Amino acid sequence: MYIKDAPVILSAEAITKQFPGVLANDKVNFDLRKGEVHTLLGENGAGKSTLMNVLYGLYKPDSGHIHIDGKPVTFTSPKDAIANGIGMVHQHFMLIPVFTVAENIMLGSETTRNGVLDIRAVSKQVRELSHTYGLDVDPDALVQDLPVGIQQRVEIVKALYRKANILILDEPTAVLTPQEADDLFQIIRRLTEQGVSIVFISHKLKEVLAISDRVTVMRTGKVVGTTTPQEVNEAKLAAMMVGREVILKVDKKPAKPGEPVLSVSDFSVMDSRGVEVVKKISFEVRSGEVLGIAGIQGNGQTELAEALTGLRKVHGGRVILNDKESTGRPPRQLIENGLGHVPEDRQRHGLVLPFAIADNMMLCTYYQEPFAQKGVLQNQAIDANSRKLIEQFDVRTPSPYVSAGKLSGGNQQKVIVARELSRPIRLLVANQPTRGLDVGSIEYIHHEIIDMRDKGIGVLLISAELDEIMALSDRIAVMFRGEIVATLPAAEANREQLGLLMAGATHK
Amino acid sequence: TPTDSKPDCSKPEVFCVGLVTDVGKIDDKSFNQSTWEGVKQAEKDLGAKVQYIETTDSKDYAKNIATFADAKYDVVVTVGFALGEATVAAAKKYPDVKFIGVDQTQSETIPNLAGLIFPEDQAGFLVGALAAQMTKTGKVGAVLGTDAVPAVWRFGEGFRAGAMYIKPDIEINVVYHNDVGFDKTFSDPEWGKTTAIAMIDKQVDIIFGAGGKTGNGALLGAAEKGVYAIGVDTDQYYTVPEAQKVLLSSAMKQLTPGTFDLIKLAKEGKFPGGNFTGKCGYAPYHDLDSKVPAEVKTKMEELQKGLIDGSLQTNVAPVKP
Amino acid sequence: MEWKRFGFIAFIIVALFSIVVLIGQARDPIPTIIISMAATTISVATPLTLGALSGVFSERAGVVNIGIEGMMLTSAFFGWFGAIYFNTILKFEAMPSLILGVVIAVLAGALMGLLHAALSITFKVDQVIGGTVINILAIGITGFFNRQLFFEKNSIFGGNVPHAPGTLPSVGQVPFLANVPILSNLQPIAILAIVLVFISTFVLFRTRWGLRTRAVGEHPRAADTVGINVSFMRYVNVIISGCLAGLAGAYFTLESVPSFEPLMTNGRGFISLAAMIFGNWTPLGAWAASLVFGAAQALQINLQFYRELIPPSLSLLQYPYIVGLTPYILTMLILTGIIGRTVSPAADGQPYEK
Amino acid sequence: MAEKEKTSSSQPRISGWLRSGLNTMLVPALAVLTAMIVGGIVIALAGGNPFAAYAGLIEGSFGSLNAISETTVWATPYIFAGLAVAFGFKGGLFNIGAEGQLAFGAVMAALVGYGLPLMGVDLPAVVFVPLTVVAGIIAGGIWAAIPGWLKAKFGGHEVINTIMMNYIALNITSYLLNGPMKDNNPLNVVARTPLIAESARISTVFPDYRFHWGFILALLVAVLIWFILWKTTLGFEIRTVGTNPDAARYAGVNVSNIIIITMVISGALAGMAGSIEVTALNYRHELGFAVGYGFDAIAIALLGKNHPAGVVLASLLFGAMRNGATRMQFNTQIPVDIISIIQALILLFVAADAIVRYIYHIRIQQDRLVLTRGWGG
Ligand SMILES: Nc1ncnc2c1ncn2[C@@H]1O[C@H](COP(=O)(O)OP(=O)(O)OP(=O)(O)O)[C@@H](O)[C@H]1O
Ligand SMILES: Nc1ncnc2c1ncn2[C@@H]1O[C@H](COP(=O)(O)OP(=O)(O)OP(=O)(O)O)[C@@H](O)[C@H]1O
Ligand SMILES: [Mg+2]
Ligand SMILES: [Mg+2]
Repeated sequence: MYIKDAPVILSAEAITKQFPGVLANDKVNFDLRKGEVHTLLGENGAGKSTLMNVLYGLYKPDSGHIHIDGKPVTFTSPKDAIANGIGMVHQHFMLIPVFTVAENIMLGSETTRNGVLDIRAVSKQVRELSHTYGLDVDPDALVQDLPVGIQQRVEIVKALYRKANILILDEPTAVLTPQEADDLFQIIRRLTEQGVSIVFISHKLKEVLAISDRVTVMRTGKVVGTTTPQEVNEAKLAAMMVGREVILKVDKKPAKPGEPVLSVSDFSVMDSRGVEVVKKISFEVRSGEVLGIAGIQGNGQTELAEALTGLRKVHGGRVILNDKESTGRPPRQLIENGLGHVPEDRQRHGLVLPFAIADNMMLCTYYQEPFAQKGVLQNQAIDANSRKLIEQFDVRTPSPYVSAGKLSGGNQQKVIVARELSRPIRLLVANQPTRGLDVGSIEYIHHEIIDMRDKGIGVLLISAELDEIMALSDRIAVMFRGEIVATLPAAEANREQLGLLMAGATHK
Repeated sequence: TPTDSKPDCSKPEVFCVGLVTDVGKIDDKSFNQSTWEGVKQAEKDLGAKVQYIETTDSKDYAKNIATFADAKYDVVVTVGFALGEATVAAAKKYPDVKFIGVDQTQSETIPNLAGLIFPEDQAGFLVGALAAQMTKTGKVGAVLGTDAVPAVWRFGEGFRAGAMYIKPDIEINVVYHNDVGFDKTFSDPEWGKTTAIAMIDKQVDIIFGAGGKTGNGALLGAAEKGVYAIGVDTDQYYTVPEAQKVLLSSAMKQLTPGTFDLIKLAKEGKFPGGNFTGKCGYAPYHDLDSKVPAEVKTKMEELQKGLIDGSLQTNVAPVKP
Repeated sequence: MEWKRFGFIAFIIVALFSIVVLIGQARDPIPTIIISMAATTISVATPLTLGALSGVFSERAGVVNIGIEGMMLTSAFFGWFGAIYFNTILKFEAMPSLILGVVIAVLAGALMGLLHAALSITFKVDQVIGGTVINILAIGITGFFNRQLFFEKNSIFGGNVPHAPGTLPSVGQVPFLANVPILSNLQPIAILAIVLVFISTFVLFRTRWGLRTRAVGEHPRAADTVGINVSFMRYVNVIISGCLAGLAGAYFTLESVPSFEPLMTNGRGFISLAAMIFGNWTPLGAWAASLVFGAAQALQINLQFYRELIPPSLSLLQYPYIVGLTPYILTMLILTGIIGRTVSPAADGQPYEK
Repeated sequence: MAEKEKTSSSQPRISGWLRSGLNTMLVPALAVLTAMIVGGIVIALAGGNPFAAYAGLIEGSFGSLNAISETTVWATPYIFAGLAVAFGFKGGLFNIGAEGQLAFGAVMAALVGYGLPLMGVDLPAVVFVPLTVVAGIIAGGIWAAIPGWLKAKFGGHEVINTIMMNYIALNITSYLLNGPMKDNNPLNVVARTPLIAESARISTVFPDYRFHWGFILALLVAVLIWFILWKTTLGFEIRTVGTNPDAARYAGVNVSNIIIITMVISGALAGMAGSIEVTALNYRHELGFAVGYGFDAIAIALLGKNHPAGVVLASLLFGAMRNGATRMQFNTQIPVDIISIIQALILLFVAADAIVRYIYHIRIQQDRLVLTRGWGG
């Protein structure tokens, strides 16, 4: 390929970045050639985003150098990076919802006429860019009204508007439907044809192999190596990432489903803006089985989980939990009916970070015996409970009186799981239970979930990770645009088929 | 004033005068300050050692008075009707100390306590009569502090009575500033001015402003609109120079001389117990002297004489009923 | 623009005026009543408008400013002090002294703004606490210096209360405007306040500065990633906020009445914040809301004139204490969102951490 | 690992508790010191003698038994009002309305205290005193419940609403004390209520000092508040809502109810400040009393780190400063406003503790106080 000989336009040498307690980048070397797609791969926390933030001027590296076109540069703010032709699309979009597309695009590089913002000139330029690169966006639309796929285009146009010839895309496909992802790849190809160089970050090995010219793998802050798709396959890449053979297969016996513990019929939920995002869905979870809900983020899963657990208003339909009418009941009543809930956002819902672990371990049952008697907290029982759970669930902490905020993400998640599973529950709603966790913690939590299932608890598993869904579920329901488009036994499901369903292809 | 040489007030040759305010401040450019100036005059003319304490909370009344009495001050001046009860109690507790209670009417006579009081209704009556004679539109107005303060009430209702005495069908706008916290009613010049201007917009052509800074604000409003103004307490020709060109007169209540006179009597050993009535009256016309017709001047003198000798009554209740 | 909100505001103002007209017409001609009410409304609204604009700039940039009250008070004092100092010590003419006084008031406001900015941006103090610090500090500082400078014998003024150089003259002094009813009463800061409403609208919604200001108030991280210096934007806007509060302070001592009183701002800073929220963080809305509060005060003053004319069925209106509750109750109703929801800038009140 | 931890857990906990207590108090103590130094500089700049001023302050607040007694008299309402604000903070609510709640509580306590005998109700002190105090508690609670309800129901921000409630309380109090509730003794000209019945009064502890049982009660209430906050499920709920309302909802706590309950208890404490002033000290309510307690209470709560013990200490400090101000002014004629400046500086240095940490090179990091979450709505 011609790329091999293309000139290096960006190179980072021996970049080191230390965070309190974490060496996020350890003498990292990275280079980018003109017109190539160079993928950065690595586990969570490997240091990819940190490296990109350094290249974009958001973080100042502790040591190391950056060269653009062979000339050394120092970035003190993104402004410098932008001036050097670098654009970045962040994993969480950096768009202002109440601004229009044009306003978002010009922000920071405004065009003015006699001191007045020249929206018309910007709109014109946006249309031209859209035309050149096939990025269709309406400059006058409000960003908050746009779907994520289009928002991402706005981000790309934003970078191109600043004349970026180096584009960093941090996990751009995580929030996209497969169709939107395909569109993105089209765009990436067109961009590289025009001479734009791209740094691409993704956890999805298949697309990495499809789109990349080169792949650099990072592990715990260091570069493990650089390769090309021609030299490797998925398994090899995974091994490079983790440093060992990866077996993400979960060992489990066949399920022995019993009576339904949760039945949901014609269930509808609105999102915060009043749009119906769960549309009259019906399903059942039986004791002793795991029902997995697969789907691309933003198809109503979050709202479904919140409504089922009493955190969001139910718009219509009916819920029976453990044989009791539970539609729209407050969390307290659902908890008492036997609901366990591992929430999607552990720091927002699951924990009170400044509180001690011991307190967090009884967060839902603080008012019940033995933790309280006649409204007075019983410290001994609280202490004993936390010590028991810390040991049982292997929470790594020096003491039960350390505040939960001081724990690592994995251990925080263990605190929640321990708390929820230690109660007499009949149904566990687990929403993204392993998001952001390391492999060891994932293995542990998967094991616990299967264990609960085998003890006769019904599990509703919601996850954006197809692998997790396939590994744990006994049945899989696919959600698309607020509806369950298919429910199939896990044994019959395969990735391709699920992927198609998640993207909106109708079943059979 | 530095404290280096603290006077020993217990010595007979050292004459000490202390002043305690109610919630007000010594620099209020009005009530408290006028009294304090009387004390300062005693410092100058009588060689008194003077000192003040500003009360920040009513629970300190007794303590603050006692601070002076315990230090063997010869005279303690307590300013404001709110200190009345605490002053009576202190007078009984410290018979050797002379107390002057400004604006405090005494119901019983305690030999070492003199209540310095003023017939504000008479002053108000006089300027009310003046206003009624000078108005061209037949509309006069008074912008006042809160009617919860008896002195203000007497000024305001005296004004009303005086105007009615001259012209029974006259339109009188009397507005008390009641709508804010008590401590604000005398220090809201902006409200005073706004209210005065609102009156003037309705053809009121003489404004009586009575109530500390609030009243001063009214005088300024009148000055701005070019209508006649009447001040209060002192001759405001000197305290609100911006209003000189429109200031017709002031309803005077002579706090500084009243306070000084009582201190002087105490020094001379002629201290009167009970109520001591200070002087009230109306101030000269100053710049507007030529605008006041001779018959009006005559009438004013006549009225003042009548009020002093008792042949003329204002019929104003001493406090708001 | 939000026509519903403006319609509602217009309705309240008309309603408040109507009450007075209905009661007062027995004595005064209707145009007289309306002109008088309008004049009161505008003059009461002036410091509120400026205070609300002050809030708009700070909060559009993401910094809650409940210190406006204290900023106003501080500026009212130092502006007044400045004017007297130039006039009596440096022997400037009255007019230049007053203008310099306004400048000093604005500078004092800017300094208070700087303090608030430092507390909330650099030290990341909870912004409401920071504002409270400013409010309490202002009471202490103004009370203390008022005493030291204007009362104590050893001060520069020698303990004699110096005469203030008067107030800023009204437009009525300009010959051909003298007879225009409401206009002739207007003074420079009142006019400036209205002009600033339009300038602020222009700056916030039409210029680069405004776009960036709103960006750091909505999503500071996004602004950061396009190279905007979030701290700088916030600092400058909070200082602008201080300047506007300073101008409001100047209104009290240099335009309204030539004197300073402890606590003379008397809660107007807080009412300004309510006006800002009522006006949905826009300058025009804040102005309209300030006029509502001005009309409420005009109602209260006028009802006292017409106390005898109030029909027995409305006897509650005879109590100034009760009528005086109008602005406060209105504010609380507004905050419930009864009058249409207001949306604060998304990052308002949150320190930005990289 | 668990084994090792168990053996060493009990002992280090006590010294750890002590050390954390000292650490907690370190910054506030240095903040007070710094504020005093800056205040002293201001005094000196204004031509006064800071040493004489502070000597007067100390003499006036602790120089004699009577001075100490007066300091407790001053500290009593501060403890209640400080607890009120601290309690709100614990529940994530900023109650600037203690001033209005206090005034309203005082008015209602006075009404019960003088009104019942007028209606012919004759109660023994054991019943009447608690009844009068409780009247103030209820009044303060109701006054705070309104902004609490507006917050829980509509998201109306409690800062603005409690300020508005202050003004409303002031207007209503002015109306009542000048009108229906005015002491109509012909000699009275002051806007105040009649005296409350003898049997509604809380007595002093020693005959010749104003040191009264209300102070002891304040200490007991501080202990009670500590118990509620840290030892009961209600306290757990309040702290959870105050720290992370989303997690509280997840845990099954009724967040709206807790917001209202927190405000009611906070207001009740402020109301109690008012009713104790009426029953134990003034025996009536008078207009113009209790100006500025609300703001002082905020400073006290923050200085006391929102902990009841800290609030008691901070109240004694503030009470001493206010009480000693008379002697300071008597000795030096320095304006009492300097006390307000020092208090504001204390608040400044406590809130912006980074300044103090910087000045004194303190490294121990403490969790930042985050109280406000925008304007809601
Ligand atoms: N601002 C920060 N402060 C402290 N630690 C940080 C900060 N940002 C990142 N880290 C830590 O640095 C390490 C690298 O994080 P980074 O975000 O670069 O990982 P990543 O490779 O992008 O992971 P992911 O796949 O989850 O996006 C992690 O351990 C993370 O916890
Ligand atoms: N100040 C911090 N202290 C400790 N951990 C942090 C801090 N900031 C971020 N982290 C952790 O670092 C990890 C990565 O943070 P980062 O902000 O880079 O997010 P990200 O998911 O990688 O986003 P992006 O990929 O868009 O940059 C997260 O797990 C986060 O919890
Ligand atoms: Mg990342
Ligand atoms: Mg990440």
